[in-house]
Amino acid sequence: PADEAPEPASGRVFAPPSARRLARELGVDIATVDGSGPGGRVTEGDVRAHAESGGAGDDGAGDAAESSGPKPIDIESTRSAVSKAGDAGTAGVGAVADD
Amino acid sequence: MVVGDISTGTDVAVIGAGPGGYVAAIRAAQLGLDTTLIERDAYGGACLNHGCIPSKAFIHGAGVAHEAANAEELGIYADPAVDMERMQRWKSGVVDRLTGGVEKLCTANGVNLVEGTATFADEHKLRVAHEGAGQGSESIEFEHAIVATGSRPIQIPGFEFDGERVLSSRDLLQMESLPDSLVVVGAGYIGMELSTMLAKLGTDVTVVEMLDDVLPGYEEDVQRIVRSRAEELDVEFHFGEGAAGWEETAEGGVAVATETEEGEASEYLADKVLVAVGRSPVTDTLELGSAGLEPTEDGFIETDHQARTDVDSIFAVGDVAGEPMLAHKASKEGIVAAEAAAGEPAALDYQAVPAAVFTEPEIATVGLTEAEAAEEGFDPAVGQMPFNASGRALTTTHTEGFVRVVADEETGFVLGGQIVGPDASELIAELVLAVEMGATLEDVAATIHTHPTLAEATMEAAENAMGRAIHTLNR
Amino acid sequence: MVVGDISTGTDVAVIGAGPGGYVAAIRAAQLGLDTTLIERDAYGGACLNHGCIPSKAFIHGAGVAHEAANAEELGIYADPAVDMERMQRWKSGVVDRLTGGVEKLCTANGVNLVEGTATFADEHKLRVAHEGAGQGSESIEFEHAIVATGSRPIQIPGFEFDGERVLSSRDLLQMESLPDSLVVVGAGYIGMELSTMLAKLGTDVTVVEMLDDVLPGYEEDVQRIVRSRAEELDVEFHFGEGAAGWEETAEGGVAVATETEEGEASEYLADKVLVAVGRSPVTDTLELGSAGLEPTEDGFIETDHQARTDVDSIFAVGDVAGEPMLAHKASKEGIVAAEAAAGEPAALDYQAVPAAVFTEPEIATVGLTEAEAAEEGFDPAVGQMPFNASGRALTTTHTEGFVRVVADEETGFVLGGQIVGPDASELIAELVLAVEMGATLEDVAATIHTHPTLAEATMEAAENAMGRAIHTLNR
Ligand SMILES: Cc1cc2nc3c(=O)[nH]c(=O)nc-3n(C[C@H](O)[C@H](O)[C@H](O)COP(=O)(O)OP(=O)(O)OC[C@H]3O[C@@H](n4cnc5c(N)ncnc54)[C@H](O)[C@@H]3O)c2cc1C
Ligand SMILES: Cc1cc2nc3c(=O)[nH]c(=O)nc-3n(C[C@H](O)[C@H](O)[C@H](O)COP(=O)(O)OP(=O)(O)OC[C@H]3O[C@@H](n4cnc5c(N)ncnc54)[C@H](O)[C@@H]3O)c2cc1C
Repeated sequence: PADEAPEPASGRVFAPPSARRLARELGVDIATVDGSGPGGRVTEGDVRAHAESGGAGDDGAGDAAESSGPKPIDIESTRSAVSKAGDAGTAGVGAVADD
Repeated sequence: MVVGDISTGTDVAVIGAGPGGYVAAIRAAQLGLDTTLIERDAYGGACLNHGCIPSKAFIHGAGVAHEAANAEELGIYADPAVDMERMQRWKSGVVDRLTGGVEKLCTANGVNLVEGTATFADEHKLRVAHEGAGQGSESIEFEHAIVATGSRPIQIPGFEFDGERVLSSRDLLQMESLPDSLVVVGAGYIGMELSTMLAKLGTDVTVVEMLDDVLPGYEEDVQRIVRSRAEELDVEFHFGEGAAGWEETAEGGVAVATETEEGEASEYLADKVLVAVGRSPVTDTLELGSAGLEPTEDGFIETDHQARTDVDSIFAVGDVAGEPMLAHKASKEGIVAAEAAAGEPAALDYQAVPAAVFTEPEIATVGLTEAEAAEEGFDPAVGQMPFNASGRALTTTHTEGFVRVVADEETGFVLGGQIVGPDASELIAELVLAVEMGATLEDVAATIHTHPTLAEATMEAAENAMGRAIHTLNR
Repeated sequence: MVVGDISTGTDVAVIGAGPGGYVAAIRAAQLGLDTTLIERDAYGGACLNHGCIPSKAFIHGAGVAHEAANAEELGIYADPAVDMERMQRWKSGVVDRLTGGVEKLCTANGVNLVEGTATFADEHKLRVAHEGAGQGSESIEFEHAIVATGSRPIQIPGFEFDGERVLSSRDLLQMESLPDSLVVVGAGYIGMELSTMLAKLGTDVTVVEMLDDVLPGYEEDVQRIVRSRAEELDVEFHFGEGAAGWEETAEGGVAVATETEEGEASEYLADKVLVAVGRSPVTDTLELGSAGLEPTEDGFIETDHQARTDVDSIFAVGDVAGEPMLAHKASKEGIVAAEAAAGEPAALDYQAVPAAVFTEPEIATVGLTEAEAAEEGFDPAVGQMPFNASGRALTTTHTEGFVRVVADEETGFVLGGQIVGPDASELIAELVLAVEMGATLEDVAATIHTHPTLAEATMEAAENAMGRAIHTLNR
């Protein structure tokens, strides 16, 4: 893409984790997004704008779409079979926080 | 718990309860997946039981004793006595508390816990063998499996671990008394952390390393600071020598034979020898082949940007999935694998994995060094602030080291940082966030840093890279 | 240096060489301005000579001795002896090194140094009186002046500082021996830092505070942790009592009389009394009126977003320019004033000024609390991680406290954070950067944090705010 923003030498995309996550959620290849931040940093807004302008699904999006979610399985869930003695309940914060 | 030859099913089966596996299991359960975590030994894996936590506990203890014993300059006179058996008991208490916590957190999140050794039957089925007589085995069918079987210490020929004379890091961290003297084979991060710790407690430490400096892979000025400090603690180094074998001495100690590449032989005497030459991934417990998987030449399981293996239903995370073999990398992969298994668009798209070495002083690094930045085509802008110009460092007497920030000259983006000095492991957090956020030097420099703190050095280093530091001279 | 009744000219005259003034002077000189820094006492101001640095040096020293003396749990047995005179000498060495460094940095950057007391003649002219016989005075004409005259301890009626029985923080930090017992008037951050430090060194400390808890302005759970810990160190608190007067006892100590609002009287005996009830800005050295300026009712000089006063040619920075009276706020204002004087578009446009209190445990805060966020119209998402669930904290035995992150529910933006616990002053740096960068909870949570570190608690707190923490239970 012919973006005016300086292309980082390594082709690396500079964007905060939240923008990267949003790109994945929207199926946008973040490498194709024009960054409006300093130095061409890609913001969440840039990702959203790119998606709205029809830029979704360039690539990379496929991974997310294809990745198999939990499918029903036909054998009985282990949940019932496995003892849950001492389960949950013990609130209080955290691993070792109950004292 | 289910015993006998029963078959059950689960959405996600996680194999191994180290920081890769237990984190994956908790996240998977949080995402509503029926999750089963199988561990054959101890919750928390190598990290909580034989690695990160016990080593840092002893390093802290050794630090307290050593600091007090060396504070005459401050007008503090102390001659601490150390009861190793008691320190060991304290360490075990810490470990028990954390591993107990892991178990509780798993249960509280609804993870099914199964004790035993898991092996693959096929791409959707595990067999779990329970130890002990009459415990039998069970089969678990899974939609997804996450392999998190970790790593174990590498043994070198002639140095089989016996827990008596030839110790692994695991053996050493279980010592009930201090050895008077120790030969350490390997000056990597585990060897250096343990050597420094023992030297502070009074053990005579001799380090033998095949390469020509400590901590291979770190920059020279970083290596130098840690090596010099260890030497000041009377650690003796022999570089360019490989451990060739050992013999028991008449006194019941060890005589460790070494050899240079040119064949020059030397011998070092000590009570015991610690072999810390690296760790190798654990795949031999798994019968990977039954699932259609095969480790790489290096023994790792290959994975993609979602920590997924070549077999769609199986993920691999942590030490078994490749370098860097670090607990926080394992946990990150565990989270991504769990989210991917739940159908979320997760990815290992972080910019950098930080690493810390708990020597004296500590080292912590993230992202690119100056040389790496140049290699990747950046024009590196580098700034540095030595701790001996830091007010906070001076008030603690710990003034060795520096903060270095590496950025891209054109855009100002922070690409990485190297910190050697007090609390480096904590200070790196700010730079990791900077790297992840795509922060610029200006962002770091303009952020107000509390006075007096060591963290100010990070701001100064950024300013220095921009030619406008206040507390150091700019070139 | 120019002495006698000579008149010279300079682009920027900076009055006062504390962290506000010396930083302003260095930056102004870096920007090519002819810069003159006038100081009547000591380079480094209150911070380096009588404040931040000496207090933190003693706090560190006290910490080393106390930690070693209380490490039986770790198997460390020590009974440190403390030589206060020697600790004092060490502290002075640290201070000298830093103040010498400030002087050198000024000179190296080309700042003209003038010793003396500056007063305004008019909006473009200062008179500098040199102390000592035959030193005369000089006039300095300036394009811009930056006032950085700082603050001094507040005296309360009946408690004039005499350096013998009635001490200011400055007096206390010059002690050559430890008082056996001390009454501390005021439980603000200076009073609490010094009380904790002295209690660790073995002084019997009694704190008298008019309000009903320590550290007014901090949240209740933060106050509680620090108060309880001080009580464990045997600090005795009397809240709701004001210091009414004192008398010398027969033994040469003090009897401090207090009164509640209801008129109930009490008396506390000790060797000495420290009055730490706040600091007031120093403007009376300046003849501000000659420049057409007047302090506010609170005694501060009012400034705008560039630290500029009502008189265009004059800036004011640091303690004299208003709350928070903190060194790093002073330095930030100094930099902005210098850049503005050089015609740069600088502004005090930071989001937040962090603050740290070096008690046990430490406190550090930045940005908004939950209540403040709600007041400002945000819907606060709050997450917390207690240090007693942190592996790193457990390996150091310091498990009191927590990291709390406050964010906006809708956008996820991190608005602030409160940390109570070990190394809080360092840990806050990451959250300050997060607040400045407009980072979201997701950004902090997704950033890999080194294991095992205290900084992981910040990540956990962010995850907790998002309902997906691993090591704490999510509500
Ligand atoms: C001395 C030392 C110090 C260290 N210090 C640090 C440090 O400071 N910071 C850091 O980040 N890292 C540190 N590490 C490295 C860290 O311990 C590892 O990176 C981390 O433990 C890897 O986690 P993991 O989940 O991949 O594997 P592991 O923690 O190794 O856990 C794997 C688990 O799988 C179980 N298992 C294996 N096979 C099977 C099977 N077939 N069925 C059931 N269970 C099985 C094992 O019993 C084990 O509990 C240190 C290591 C050592 C040895
Ligand atoms: C015990 C104690 C502990 C503290 N701890 C901390 C801490 O941990 N962190 C923190 O951020 N802050 C701390 N502070 C506060 C900190 O010291 C001040 O916020 C800081 O020093 C303010 O800097 P400044 O430049 O505004 O003024 P100052 O540092 O007060 O400097 C003002 C200078 O101006 C000089 N001066 C005054 N009038 C004239 C004149 N007419 N002509 C010439 N020179 C003049 C004075 O001699 C002085 O050197 C502490 C303070 C105290 C007392």
